[in-house]
Amino acid sequence: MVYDVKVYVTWKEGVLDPQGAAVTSSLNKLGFDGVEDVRISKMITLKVEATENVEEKVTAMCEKLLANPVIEDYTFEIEEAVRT
Amino acid sequence: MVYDVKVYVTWKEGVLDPQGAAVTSSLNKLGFDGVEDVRISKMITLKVEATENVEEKVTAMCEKLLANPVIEDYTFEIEEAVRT
Amino acid sequence: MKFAVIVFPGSNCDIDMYHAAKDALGEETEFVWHDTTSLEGFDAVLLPGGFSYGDYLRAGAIAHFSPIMEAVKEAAEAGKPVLGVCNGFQILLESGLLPGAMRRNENLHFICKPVKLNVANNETMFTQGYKANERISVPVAHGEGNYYCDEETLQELQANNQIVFTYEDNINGSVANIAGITNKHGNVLGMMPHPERAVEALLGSEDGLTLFQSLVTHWRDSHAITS
Amino acid sequence: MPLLREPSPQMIKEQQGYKEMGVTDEEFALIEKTLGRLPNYTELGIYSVMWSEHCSYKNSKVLLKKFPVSGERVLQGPGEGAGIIDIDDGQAVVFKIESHNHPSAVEPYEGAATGVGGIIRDVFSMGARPIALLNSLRFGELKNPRVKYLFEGVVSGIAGYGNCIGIPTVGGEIQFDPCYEGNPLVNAMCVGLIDHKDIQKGLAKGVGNPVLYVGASTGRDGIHGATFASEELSEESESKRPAVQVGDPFMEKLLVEACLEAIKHPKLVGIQDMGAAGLTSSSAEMASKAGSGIKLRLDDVPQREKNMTPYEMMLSESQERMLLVVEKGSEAEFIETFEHYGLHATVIGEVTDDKMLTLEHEGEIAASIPVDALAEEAPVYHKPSSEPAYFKEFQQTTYKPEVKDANETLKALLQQPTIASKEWVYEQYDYMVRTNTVVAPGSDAAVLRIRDTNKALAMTTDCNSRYLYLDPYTGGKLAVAEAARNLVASGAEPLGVTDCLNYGSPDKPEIFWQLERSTDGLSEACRELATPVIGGNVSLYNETAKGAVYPTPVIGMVGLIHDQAHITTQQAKSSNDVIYHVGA
Ligand SMILES: Nc1ncnc2c1ncn2[C@@H]1O[C@H](COP(=O)(O)OP(=O)(O)O)[C@@H](O)[C@H]1O
Repeated sequence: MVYDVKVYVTWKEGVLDPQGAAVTSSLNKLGFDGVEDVRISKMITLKVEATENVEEKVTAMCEKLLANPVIEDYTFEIEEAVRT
Repeated sequence: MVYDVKVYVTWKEGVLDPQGAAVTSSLNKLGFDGVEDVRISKMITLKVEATENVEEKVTAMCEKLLANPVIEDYTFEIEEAVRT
Repeated sequence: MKFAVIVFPGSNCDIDMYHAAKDALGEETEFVWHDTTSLEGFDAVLLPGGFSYGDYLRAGAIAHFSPIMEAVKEAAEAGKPVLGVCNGFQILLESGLLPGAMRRNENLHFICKPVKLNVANNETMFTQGYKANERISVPVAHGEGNYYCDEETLQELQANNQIVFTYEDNINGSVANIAGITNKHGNVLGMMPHPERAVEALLGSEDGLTLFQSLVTHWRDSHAITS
Repeated sequence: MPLLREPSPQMIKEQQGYKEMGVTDEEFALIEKTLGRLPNYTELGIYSVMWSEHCSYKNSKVLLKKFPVSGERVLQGPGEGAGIIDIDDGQAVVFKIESHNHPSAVEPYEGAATGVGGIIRDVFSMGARPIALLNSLRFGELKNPRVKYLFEGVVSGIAGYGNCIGIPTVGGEIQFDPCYEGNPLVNAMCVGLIDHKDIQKGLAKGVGNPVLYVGASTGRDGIHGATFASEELSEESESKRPAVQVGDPFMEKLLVEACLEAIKHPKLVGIQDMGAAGLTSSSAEMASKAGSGIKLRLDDVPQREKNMTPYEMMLSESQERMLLVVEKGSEAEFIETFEHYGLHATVIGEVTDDKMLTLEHEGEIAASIPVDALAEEAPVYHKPSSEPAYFKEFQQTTYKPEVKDANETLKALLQQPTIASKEWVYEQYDYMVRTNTVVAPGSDAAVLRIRDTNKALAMTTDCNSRYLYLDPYTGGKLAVAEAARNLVASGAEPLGVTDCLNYGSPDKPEIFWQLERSTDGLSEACRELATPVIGGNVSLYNETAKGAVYPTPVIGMVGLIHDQAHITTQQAKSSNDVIYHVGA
C-alpha cells in the first residue's frame, strides 16, 4: 500500500519568523494593506510505502528529522495514493 | 472582516527540488524505507482584512510576491477568521 | 595535543580549521570522515563550518545523523573539548548537545564581515587566554545565525555562565546578542563567528588564535596534574 | 508517455518545423546535405542546439579570430572549458567567464545561481581546484521595483550558490543603466589553481573505452536552454519558461571533490562538464576533439522523470552533471571513488572509431550524426555591418559638464548606485572561505595568496559600457586598460584575459558594427599589454522591445604577484602620506 503524506511544519507560537515578518512588510509596501501575521512554514509531501502503522512511521520521521521541536510544531495528513 | 488564508507554494512539475532529494535519501538512510518523492514546499499563512474580493486580493499577492510562476505553482484556502 | 576535524559532505571550512590547528597552532591534526565511528586517540573535536548536506531542510539537521556524531557525543560526555563553529554550532544544536535553535538572519541575508565580539566568559577552557570582557575581532559568514531559545533556557544559560561570546552589535537578531554558548559542563562550545579565520595577521586578525591556544594550555595543565 | 508526439522527418521539412527550433532554411538544407538524408526530430534538435550561437559562435567567430591568444605563459588558449596560464613552479591558473543573462531575467535567483554553478564546472573539469569567483552585473535603474527584485534575486542567487559550495566570491562590478531594464546582464567568472601535471582535456579517446555519467539525474528542465540564450527576450519567453533550471550547489560540491580525486587517477582519459546543450555538446565535442565517435545507450542515462524521449534527454540542461571517459576495465574504480562522495556514476556508452554520435534507445537507433558536423562544421556568418547614425553625432559634439558647486556634484555622484559602495552586495558573499583572501572586495582587485608559496593572484572584472556605446573602439581599449590598471595597482603583473561579449542582436548591422569595432579595440589593447585572451563567452540578442543593451564586453583579468610583500590596497594609510599623480 502506498500513501500520500503531507506534513506541515509550522513555527511554535512565540517564535518570531524573520521571513514572515519581512513578507508582511513587503506586502504592505506593495499596497496590500490589512495583511498581517504572515508566517512561512513548510509543507513536506512524500510517498510512503507501508504495510501497517503508517501513522507511527510518519510520526517518527517528524520527530527525528522533519521538525525541530525547539522551534517547530508539526501536523500531518495521510491519504491512500491513487495508483496511476 | 478578517480572513485566515493559507497559501501553498509548490514546485512546478519537472522542476528539481534538491532539498526534497536530500531529505528522501537521508530518511532512507535513517531506516525509513519505502519513502519516496519527498518535496519541500512552502505553506504561507496570513490574516487578511478585506471588505470584498478576498480571492482577487490573495491571487494578486501570490502572483506578485509569494510565488514565482516560472518555477512554482500556488493554491490557497480562505476561511473566515474566528475572532478571539 | 591531537585535534580531529570532522568532515561532513558539504563541509567547507574543514580546510580552514585544519590549517588553524595544524599550521597556526602547530598541533597534530587529522581529518575524520563523517561515516567513521570512533574518535579514539583524539584529544579535541572540531566541527567546521560550511553547508553540510546543503543545509537542506534545516542547517545541521541531516548531518547530526552521521555515524560520527555518536562518537562526538561520547567525546563530549567524556569531557573532551568539542568546538562547533558556524555549521558546526548548528549541528551541535540539532543534535541536542547544546540548547536552542537557529533561525534565518533577521535581515534574511547572508552576512560576511569581521565583527566585534565581547568575551562574556573568560573562565572556560576555550577562553581562558582572553581577558575578562575582552573585545575581539573575528569574522562571521552565515545566513542562519539568529540564535533562539526560550526565556527559561536563557535564564539557565545566564545562571550557569554558559554565554561565552556576545556580538557588540546584534548583526543577526540573536536572543541576548548571543554569538557563542557552552554546555553546562563547559567543554562543548558552539559559536557562529569563525575563530579559525582569525589566526593570521596577513588575513586581518589573529584574535581567534587565542581560543585554540587556550585549549592547548588547558589540556597541558590538566594532563600535567593527572599524569 | 512522451509530452508531445514527434513529427516525422518529412513533416518537419514540409511544415518547416525546424524554424521553431531556430534553424534557418539554408541551415536545414546544410543539415540534409551533411547527413545525406532528412534528420529526424531528435537529430534536428541536436543540430539546432549545437548550431546555436551559444554553442557554435556562428555569428562571432570571425571577430574572435582577431584576439591575440598566445603568449609565453599560455598553456591552454580558447577551445577547452577554460584557459590556462603558467604561474611558475609547476603551477598554473585557470579561468573563464560566462553569461547567464536570459535565465536571470525570468528567475533571478536560480538563473544567477546556475550561472555560477556552470562556470565552476568549466574550471574543475580542466583538473583545477576552483579558488575564487567573481561576477559582473548590469541592471536597469533601481527606482523600478522589478529591477530591484531582479537585483536582489541575482545577488542572493550568486551568494546562495557560491557560499554553499564553499568557493569565495571575491570581486565583481555592477552598473545600473536604463538600457539594461528588462535584459539584465549576469556574468560569472571562476578562477582555479592547478599543477601542470594535472591538466585535463575533454577528449573521448580509445575505441571501446567506457563513457561514465556522473552527478544529478536528467530531467526535463532547460530543454532548449542554449537556443533560448541565443534569442531576444520577448513576451513569448514566458512560454519558454521551463528553460530555467534549479541548481543544487550541494551536489556540485560533492562533484568538485570527487572529480578532483578522479583526475589524479592515471586511467582517466577525458572529462567534460555538461553545460549548455548538456549531453549533446559534451559527447559530440569530446569525440570530435579526439577524432573519435561516441555511442550512448540512452536507456542507461539516469533519469529523474518518467518516459523521457531521446530528444528530451539530449537537450536537457539539468545541472550538476559531468561526462568522463576512462580506460576500459577501470570503471569500477571510478564508480567507487564517486560512491565515497555519495554520488552515482553510470556507464552509458563507449568510444567508437566511426566519428559518429550514435544514440540507442529502446532497441532502436534514435540518432546517428557525424560528430564533426556538430562540433566543427556549423555555418559561420559574417553579418553586414554599418556605422550607426548616433556615433557620428556623438563624435561631433563636445560635452562640458556644468559644475556650480563641486561639493554638491561630488555628493550627487557618490549617491549614484553605480558609484556608491557595494558593501550591501559583497557582504552577502562569503569572500573569506578557505582563508586565502588577502585583499577582500572593496579595493581595486581581489588578492588571494597561494598557500605554501610567496606568490599571490590578483583578479578583477571591468567594463564601462557607456564608453563603449559612445565609442566602441576606444571603449574596448579602455575596458582592458582599466582591468590591467586594477591589477597593477594591487601589486600584480597582468597575465591574461577572459572576456564575455554581451551585445544586442548581430542581425542588426549597427549592432554588428559595435561588435566589430569594440573587438578591434579589445584586441589591440590585449596585444599592447601582452595579456592574451585565453577564453571567454559570447552572449548576443540582449535586447527587449525598447532596444539593445550597450555593447558590454566584460573583461576578466588575472595577474601574478611575485612576492606577497608587493600586495597593495586602495585605502589611504595614514595622514601626511604624500599623494602622487602618475600617467597622463
Ligand atoms: N569572447 C570570447 N573570447 C575568446 N574566446 C572565446 C570567446 N567566447 C568563446 N570563446 C572560446 O571558445 C571556446 C568554445 O566555447 P564553448 O565550447 O562553447 O565553451 P562553453 O561551452 O564553456 O561556452 C571556449 O574555449 C571559449 O573560451
